[in-house]
Amino acid sequence: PRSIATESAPTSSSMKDSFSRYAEYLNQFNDKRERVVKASRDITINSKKVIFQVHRISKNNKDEVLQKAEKDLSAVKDQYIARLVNELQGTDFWKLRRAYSPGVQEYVEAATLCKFCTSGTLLNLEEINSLLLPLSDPSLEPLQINILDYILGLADLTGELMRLAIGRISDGEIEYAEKICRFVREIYRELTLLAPKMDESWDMKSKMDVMLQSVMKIENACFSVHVRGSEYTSLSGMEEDTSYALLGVSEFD
Amino acid sequence: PRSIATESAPTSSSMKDSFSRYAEYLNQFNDKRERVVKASRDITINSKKVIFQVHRISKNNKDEVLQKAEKDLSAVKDQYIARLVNELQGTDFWKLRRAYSPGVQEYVEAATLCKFCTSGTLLNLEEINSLLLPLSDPSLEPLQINILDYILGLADLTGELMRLAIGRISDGEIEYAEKICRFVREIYRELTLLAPKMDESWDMKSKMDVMLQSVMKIENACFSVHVRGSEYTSLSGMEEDTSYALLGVSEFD
Amino acid sequence: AAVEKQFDKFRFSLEESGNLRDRIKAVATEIDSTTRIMHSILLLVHQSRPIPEVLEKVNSHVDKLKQLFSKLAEIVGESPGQYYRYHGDWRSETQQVVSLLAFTHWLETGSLLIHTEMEQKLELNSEFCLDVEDYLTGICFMSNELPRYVVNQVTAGDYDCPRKVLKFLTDLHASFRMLNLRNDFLRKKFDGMKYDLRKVEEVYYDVKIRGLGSKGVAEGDQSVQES
Amino acid sequence: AAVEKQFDKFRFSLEESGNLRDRIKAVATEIDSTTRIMHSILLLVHQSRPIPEVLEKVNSHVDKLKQLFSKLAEIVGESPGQYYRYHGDWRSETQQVVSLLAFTHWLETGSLLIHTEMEQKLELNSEFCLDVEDYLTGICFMSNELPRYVVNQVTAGDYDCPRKVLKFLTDLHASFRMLNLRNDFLRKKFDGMKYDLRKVEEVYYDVKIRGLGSKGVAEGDQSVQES
Amino acid sequence: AAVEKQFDKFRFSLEESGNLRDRIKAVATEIDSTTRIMHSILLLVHQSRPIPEVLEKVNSHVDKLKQLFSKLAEIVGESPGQYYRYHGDWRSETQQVVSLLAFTHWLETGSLLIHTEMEQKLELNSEFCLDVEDYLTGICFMSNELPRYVVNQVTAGDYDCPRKVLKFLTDLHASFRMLNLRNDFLRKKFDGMKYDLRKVEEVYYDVKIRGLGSKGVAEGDQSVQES
Amino acid sequence: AAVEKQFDKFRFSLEESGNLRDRIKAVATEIDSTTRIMHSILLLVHQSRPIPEVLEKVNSHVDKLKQLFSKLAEIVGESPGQYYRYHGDWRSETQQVVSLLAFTHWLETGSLLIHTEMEQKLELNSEFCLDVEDYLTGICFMSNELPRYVVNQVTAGDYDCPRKVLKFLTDLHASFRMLNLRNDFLRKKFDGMKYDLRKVEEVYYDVKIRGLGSKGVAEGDQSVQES
Amino acid sequence: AAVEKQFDKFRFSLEESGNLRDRIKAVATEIDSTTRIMHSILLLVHQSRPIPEVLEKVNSHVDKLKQLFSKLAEIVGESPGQYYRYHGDWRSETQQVVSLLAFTHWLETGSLLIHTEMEQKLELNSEFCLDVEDYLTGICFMSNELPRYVVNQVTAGDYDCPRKVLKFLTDLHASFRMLNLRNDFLRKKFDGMKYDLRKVEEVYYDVKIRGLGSKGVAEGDQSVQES
Amino acid sequence: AAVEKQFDKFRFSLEESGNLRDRIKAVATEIDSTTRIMHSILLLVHQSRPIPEVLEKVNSHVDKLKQLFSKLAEIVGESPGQYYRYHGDWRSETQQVVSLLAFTHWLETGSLLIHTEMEQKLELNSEFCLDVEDYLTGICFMSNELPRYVVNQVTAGDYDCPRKVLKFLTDLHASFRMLNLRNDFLRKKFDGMKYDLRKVEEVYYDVKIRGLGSKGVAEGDQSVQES
Ligand SMILES: [Mn+2]
Ligand SMILES: [Mn+2]
Repeated sequence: PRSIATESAPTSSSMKDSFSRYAEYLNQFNDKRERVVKASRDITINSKKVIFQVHRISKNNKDEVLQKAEKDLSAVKDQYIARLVNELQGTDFWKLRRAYSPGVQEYVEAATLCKFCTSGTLLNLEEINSLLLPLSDPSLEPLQINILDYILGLADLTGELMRLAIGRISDGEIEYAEKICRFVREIYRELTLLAPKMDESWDMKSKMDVMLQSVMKIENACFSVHVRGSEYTSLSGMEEDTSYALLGVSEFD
Repeated sequence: PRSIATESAPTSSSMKDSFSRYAEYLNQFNDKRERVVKASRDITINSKKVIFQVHRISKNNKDEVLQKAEKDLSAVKDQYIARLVNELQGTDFWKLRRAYSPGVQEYVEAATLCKFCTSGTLLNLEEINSLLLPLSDPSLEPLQINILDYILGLADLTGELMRLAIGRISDGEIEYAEKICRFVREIYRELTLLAPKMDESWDMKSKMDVMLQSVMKIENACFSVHVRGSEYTSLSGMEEDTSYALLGVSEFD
Repeated sequence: AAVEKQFDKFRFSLEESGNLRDRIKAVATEIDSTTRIMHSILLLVHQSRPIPEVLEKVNSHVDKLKQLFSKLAEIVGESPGQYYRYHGDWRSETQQVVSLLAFTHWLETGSLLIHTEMEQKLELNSEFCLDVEDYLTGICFMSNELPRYVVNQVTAGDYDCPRKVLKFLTDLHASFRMLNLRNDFLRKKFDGMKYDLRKVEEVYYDVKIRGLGSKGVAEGDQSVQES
Repeated sequence: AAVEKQFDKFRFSLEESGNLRDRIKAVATEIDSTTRIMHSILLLVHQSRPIPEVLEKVNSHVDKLKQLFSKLAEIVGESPGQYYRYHGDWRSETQQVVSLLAFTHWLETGSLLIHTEMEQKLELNSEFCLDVEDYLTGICFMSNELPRYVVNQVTAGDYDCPRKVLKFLTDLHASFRMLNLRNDFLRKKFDGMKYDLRKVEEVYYDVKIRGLGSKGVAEGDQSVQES
Repeated sequence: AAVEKQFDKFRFSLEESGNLRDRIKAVATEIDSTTRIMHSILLLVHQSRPIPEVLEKVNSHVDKLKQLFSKLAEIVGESPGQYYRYHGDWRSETQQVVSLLAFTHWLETGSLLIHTEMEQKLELNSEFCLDVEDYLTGICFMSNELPRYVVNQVTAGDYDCPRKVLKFLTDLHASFRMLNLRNDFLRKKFDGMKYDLRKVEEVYYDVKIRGLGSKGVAEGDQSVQES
Repeated sequence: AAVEKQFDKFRFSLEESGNLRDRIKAVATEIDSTTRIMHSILLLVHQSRPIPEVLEKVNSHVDKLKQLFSKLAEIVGESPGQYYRYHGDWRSETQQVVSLLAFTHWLETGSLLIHTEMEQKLELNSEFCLDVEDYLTGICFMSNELPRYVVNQVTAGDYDCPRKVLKFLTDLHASFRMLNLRNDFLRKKFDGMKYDLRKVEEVYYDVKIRGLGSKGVAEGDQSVQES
Repeated sequence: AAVEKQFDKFRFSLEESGNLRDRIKAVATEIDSTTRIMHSILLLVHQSRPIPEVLEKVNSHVDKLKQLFSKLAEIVGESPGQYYRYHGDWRSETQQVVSLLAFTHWLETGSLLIHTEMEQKLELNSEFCLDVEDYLTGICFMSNELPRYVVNQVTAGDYDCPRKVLKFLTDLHASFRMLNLRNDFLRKKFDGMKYDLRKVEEVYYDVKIRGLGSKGVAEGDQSVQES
Repeated sequence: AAVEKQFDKFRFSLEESGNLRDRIKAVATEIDSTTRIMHSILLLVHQSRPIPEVLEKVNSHVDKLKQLFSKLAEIVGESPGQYYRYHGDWRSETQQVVSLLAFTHWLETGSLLIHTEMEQKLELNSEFCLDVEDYLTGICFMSNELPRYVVNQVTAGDYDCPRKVLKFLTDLHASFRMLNLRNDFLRKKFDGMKYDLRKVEEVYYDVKIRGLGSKGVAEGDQSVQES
């Protein structure tokens, strides 16, 4: 360590110098945090709009609705996630995580919902992250969504899938609902093993409870369709598949 | 009421029309709320900076420090409050109050703190509002801070005045501290009568508790200075005023 | 003294708005009483009382509601531009009113009473309007009554009811899906509508598989009352 | 199967970071033990033990700290770019370290050990640095020790101590005031520093009015140890 | 001395009311035990045990209840005019008693055990009466048992039960609606009755749509036990 | 019909007690306003306003309180034997009144206003008495005011105040300790009195150790106002 | 010196019990991991995977549990008579184990795995036994799984399942009712069982009223797996 | 039948342990009463009553405590090896006892009553011992009394007291620091001791700087009572 000044003035001024550096650092950092929070809020509100768009799906307009949803989703990425990437440029991603985590989680929710609806599969973390690569300056470390935000987003996804399943049953798409049921059960089952290992597991714990409620809501809806269908089968001797078709409201469309 | 269509299609499409109007309304309104929240956050962070600037006051730099604080404060008004005004243009001020209230309260806190330091008086709601008038388009109703936000800001002011008082005592400015003590006591006393009449009084109730703590912290500090001063007086027979002077750290400055 | 004067003024102003609020609350309580009576009457449709009779009784209270809203508008009007300051004080009562009037209207006509019609029915104006979110929430409340209505109608032998309600509710649900809601009270209520729709479908299905639906009746959208 | 594979990978990765965290916590616990011992030794200055002796004992543990931080850096380094993911796990321990080393340094030299010097002392580097807010919090903790130190020094007859501490704390406080803090933990701690300053002033005043201060001593900024 | 005397008096008075309260609580605990046993017996109706047998067993405990309430009345009577001071200590137990006795009575007669009859059954008097809100709360609790009862009766093949219960519950619900309930707890419990009604309506619907109900039975108001 | 009659009776009775409660609450609100004004006057003693002047102003509101309590007694008297049914509705307001009057009395005389005196002051009677636990809670609230009072009196130069307050509070605390408090709320408030006592002891210590107390004054129990 | 010696002893003893506790917690964590894996396997029964296959997978982890409990017993055995000192550290994990094994056993045999059997299954002994309240709590947790199981089995076409589960749960509930549960946590969990029972009754009702149940099957108590 | 037998056994066993617990709680309540009386007496030392007189009065209740602990030991002994099962039921009462006896002993001798002496004083044995953490917590509670004692002693003119207490507390604090406290409650209480120490240091400082301490007294370890 450098020798300590024995006179009062210099020491005190070196302290002042140091503190003005700290001050500058804190100012810049806090300003950046504010900008990141704002970017995150924008991502949230626009991802929510994508989710609502997906819920506009019905038996006969799937392609059209999902196309728009996908378009909106890439707009969220190109416009708002890009701004987040830009703000975070060169900062430690983990340090500001709390500032952008809500937005990223909501984006994961929207992106995985779209993907499930278009292909019936789970959008992987790798896939979602590879889409973000082009947004970053190639010379810098790119922003990648971390496992935790991805999993937390996935946990919220179940709620949206539950809404979707109830809607699909109303539209007579029983098999679609059953597909959702299997998918959500699988996610729930996998997450029961991950939940206790999350960095802050208390948060995830309450999400798990909500998720189980969602799974059971879908199961109860499927049960209800099934017992009615079975009754009809036993009443009329018809094939089950045919009886399900009656549940649709196709005649009104 | 107009006659109801007896056919299905028109009724249903009139419903759809209405709902697309509701959808548009909700979209616009929610977007506006987002922009207002952002403006409010900017006001908050910059008002806080003004408050920190005021706390940089010491015995010998008052004018300089306060001049900068006042300059920064008008910058907050001209830049950030102006943006809020602009966003709110034509909206119901009360409907979005929750979105901008935190920022406005913090601004009140900063503005009243500056005013007390420069003139020792309370910045009135009328005074603060008259400063905002020029920001609005003359053809529209101007944004005026409401009583509730003003009072809530005032309640927080006491905490800052407490910090100021402790600092002033350290600087040997006992009379300044006593002035703060009288001022804060007066505000507290007046607010005890207003608190139960506030629109949401539960919020104010907890602020009153914090405020009483602040008042007592100042009183305890004044007590402590006084008993020490009295002891000195009784030890040396000196005048009280002279003895207080010893408390300053002027010799180091 | 300047400080005292300022605070005296505040006290006066807060007292004044406190009084305003008390008067608003008194009217809101009256609205609540009136809607409770109307609701009590409307509940008779679940017991298969003739709908025209029920509607007549319910409608006889609408004038009272108009008066109360006019009173409310007058009080709130004393303090211009502060509609939303006091909004919370009549909010849930208004949602109940919306729910009742929309249900009554649907029983009469089989169609949805839209926002502007509702404002007209209550004789509101641009000064004292009907908040759109309150309207939408009230409509969700109305939807909650429909499954019970369908169940009881079928029990009473009206097998055509499920089809009509299902059509109406399907359209309503589709319309609601056009909205972008926040994660708030209204979204929760809208989620509830999905379950109402499901329940009505199930009843429709029950009726259909037993061949109980009126097949001879033309597919026109007759008002509920006519049936 | 794709889903399963993905989740298997997650499980693996979370288990890995869980293990990392366990290892970090183990080191943090060791840092805590070491600082407890160092603190125990430092507390002897309140009992008027000769400062050089105390300092020597305390300093003999600094190497241990260096090793522990190097170990920490190594572990955290296994997972590049995730310093702040695990930061919470060594945060409060590090603040204690800062507090102790800054107090020790002040006892030795009478001046503040600044951030870069602290990093040098602990042999940290740009990969595993010392968070500025942790540094500042640690400095506030150090300030909390000073009133007690001054009281006990005066009790033990060292009447010159208050003046020195007062000078130091006044400068430190003035420096802190340059910072714009949020309404957070650090601001609260900084508020506490105001009370430390007040307390030291009072002791200074007590000594001064009784004419106990060493007037003959030149006004130079001798290190505390020298006195 | 006046102060001392006063505190002596306070000590005496607090001791006394503390003892009273302890004795009340002991009786309330006994009431609780008795109602638990009675409830256990009553639950057998859900398992299709013959109702007369169940009722006989339940009724054999009513004398015990009478004794306990007489004991309670005696204790509370020691401190006249303070019924409501200690009311909270036997409140929820009494509501359970009301619920049980009303359910038993309904099983016996198909009708509601009214407030004065309940007081007679428990041999209460004007000194120690049955609080009206407690009576009403107990009735709400009884209503909560009915959906389960109906479901299990239908499962056991009694298809006439839903109709009877629906009639009873519809009337009860309508009676309650007339009351302006300010007691929040009671109001909430009453809100629950709506769900009981809805559930019973749905069961009735299920039975009716499948043509399972007894069509030949005259519409007289037969008691439940008779069926 | 019996059921209908009963519910008619209930409606009437619930309406009646609801109205009673509304009227009680209106008076309680007025009591609250009056005590708030009195409290804000009493706060002036912390600003060293001459005590006789402050007391005069405060006492000018006591008549208002008497009237309000007489009104309360009248309302509650309409429903004999049900004092404790509605007790919760004026409870906390009464505790505030006790606190204020006891503090005022202590400023005047230096002694505790005992329970019977308090009842006389408010012109209560055996029909509408002052609940002992409310009295005791109010006294605890008064005790909370004393540390602040002592601190500010000393700052204003009255060095004799701490001794008097300490004597008063020590005796009061000792009296309370004799009681076996089962009321949890009261017990908690009494626990707080320990901190008041400690704070006053410390202020007394601060004054005493600096030789500031009035040494010449005889040890008589002079009233506070006289000093 | 006596004091020093005492604190040395304390340090040693606290260190020792701290280590014991750490080792217990490590084993409890392992038990938790194992039960989580078992639970995630058992969840497959809701997806209509063949029960024997699921059971085989689950049962393959029972040996691991035995080993862990034997390890736990060994550690706790080092400190005789202090089972209940550390009980809290493995309590909730054990309740999970009970729940899982009881559910597995019920799937295999259709009957309740009683306390002594559970102890045998885990190879516990009188030194390290299974606390009765933990056993009961675990059984309550198992009951919570049943409604979901019944719903999904019916959806998969097994219409006989509700009857069996209802019988099992009714008996279990009746057995529990006989206990006087003072443990608040357990009592609350048991209250939850009422809702499980109600839900299963409703599922049974849904199946029965639609004539879906197996009418031809004899009423014998076949194990669940056999069906 | 196995299930039935099991639940019969459970009922018996839960009943039994419930009764045990009730009896334990009754004794714990008596211990609490006794310590309250003793504490009341001990508080007189703050009012400068002659210490020997106070000690005599306090000690006259120790026999009662012995009897109560012997009773407790007897009850707990009925259920061997389950000391820690019921430990929570007498825990906080015992900590109070420790605090009182340790304070009394310190007043008598100026030294710490060590753990084994405490067990002897209460005539405990290896079957029913004094839990080490309870002992340590009680000692922390005693420490909380010391600042108040010092303040009041100085006020009463005993200027030598701070030095003695400071020495005692410094040693006690140093001893505690050596322990690795994992019990969160205890750790928190120990953190509080730091403030007691600081307060006593400040009083000692106040006395010292004013030259009030007894300079002539030899540095021997006189008991407090002797002074
Ligand atoms: Mn969502
Ligand atoms: Mn602030």
